[in-house]
Amino acid sequence: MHEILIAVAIILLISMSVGLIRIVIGPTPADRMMAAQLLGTSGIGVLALLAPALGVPALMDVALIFALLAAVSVAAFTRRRVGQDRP
Amino acid sequence: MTQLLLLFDVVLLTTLLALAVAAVTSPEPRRAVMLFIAFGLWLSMVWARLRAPDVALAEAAIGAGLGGALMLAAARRAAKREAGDSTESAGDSGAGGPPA
Amino acid sequence: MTTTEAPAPSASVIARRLVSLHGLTRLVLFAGFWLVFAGNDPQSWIIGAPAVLLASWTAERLSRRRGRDVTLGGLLRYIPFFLWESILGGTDVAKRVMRPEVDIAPGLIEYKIRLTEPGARVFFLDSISLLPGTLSADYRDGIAYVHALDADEDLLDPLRRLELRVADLFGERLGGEPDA
Amino acid sequence: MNILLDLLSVLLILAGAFFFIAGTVGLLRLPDLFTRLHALTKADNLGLGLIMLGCVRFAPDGLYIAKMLLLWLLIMASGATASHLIAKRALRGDGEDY
Repeated sequence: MHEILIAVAIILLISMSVGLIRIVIGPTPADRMMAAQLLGTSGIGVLALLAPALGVPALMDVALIFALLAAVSVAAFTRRRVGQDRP
Repeated sequence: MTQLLLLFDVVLLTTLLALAVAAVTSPEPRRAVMLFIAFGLWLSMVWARLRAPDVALAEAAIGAGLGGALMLAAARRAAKREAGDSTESAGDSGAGGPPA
Repeated sequence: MTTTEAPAPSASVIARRLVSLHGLTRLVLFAGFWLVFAGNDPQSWIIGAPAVLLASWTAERLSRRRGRDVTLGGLLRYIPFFLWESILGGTDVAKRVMRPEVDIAPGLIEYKIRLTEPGARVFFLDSISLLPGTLSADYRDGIAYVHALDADEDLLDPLRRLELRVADLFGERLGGEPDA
Repeated sequence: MNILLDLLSVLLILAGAFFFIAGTVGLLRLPDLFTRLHALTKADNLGLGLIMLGCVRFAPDGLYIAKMLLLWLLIMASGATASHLIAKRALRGDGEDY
């Protein structure tokens, strides 16, 4: 049973790696940010699968931090330009 | 089980190395920061795979999260300064160095 | 609606609100979060109790005015609808993407929101993004700018239905004529 | 009975993986920022939900299940909000990074 979990985790990992291409090719910073967010979600999926497979339930806490990380980095990224800084 | 885990490790490590190389060789600072954030996530998963959730937590929160957000701000400022140099650095408080 | 900025509530007002029924629900909610995150360990409340209090205080501080709350019945009606719609949304995207030729005709449509409650509006905007084929792209002056994967489809009807659901969730009655 | 439950969770997890793959394919194939955001929010949230549902079978206690549920809700809320913010900045062109 745990073999299946790890196999699916490998599939997710490969899918994440392929998604990295979007970070490399862009074209806009927003596209890259988006890809980074996708990574966060898939990473949570991988951790959710690893937690029972490795027998470490605490991995769910790491997944929680991933979720917060995605929210924080997007918030830091989508800051609005303030009027006086406008070129 | 062990073979599958080995395969998992191989995929994880290959991508980790590729990410590190891509981040270091990236010419554009903001792209490098994004790659660094992704690298932090990946490294955090390596720690998770090694059954060290506490280290993984710290890596994700500090390495990727805080570090990423700060570096993003720094890269943004650098890009702004570069753009401002050609025209005029309006509203720049002049905290760092004389104008070129 | 925002003619004058409401003055920030003073500390005593916040303290009074915190012990009200509304604040109590919030306290219980945050305490539940702590229980889930930290596990069932009595010692964790040394950190947990101040954190929960601080979180409730911040939440009270940040909410400008007392809005309507989600009703329990509305929630029970909304959850199955939402789950079903998100399954449809996921399969829709997957189907369009997996075709040899990507099957999309993207476009931007405007939708005038009839909900008045700010919380309900935010909820509506977030729900739009999980509905099949739509994504809330912008919101200005009561008008939601919805990006559609297939702008040729009729999207006003699903949006209206969703808005009715959200109105039901918040126990709000929609006023005004529905229009595009 | 146990075998049936195992089968069910394997099916759920596989379905979740399928939606993650669909999200990645969408991220790479779709032509512009907005359409990619569609794939990101919908496919991924559904995929994660299915995987977590499949993992309920392996949960050591009830709190763990509650944690997964909260995590899923958090991801959906932050995903929908993040995509709205990204789309808004792109549409108005007033972000610091465009």
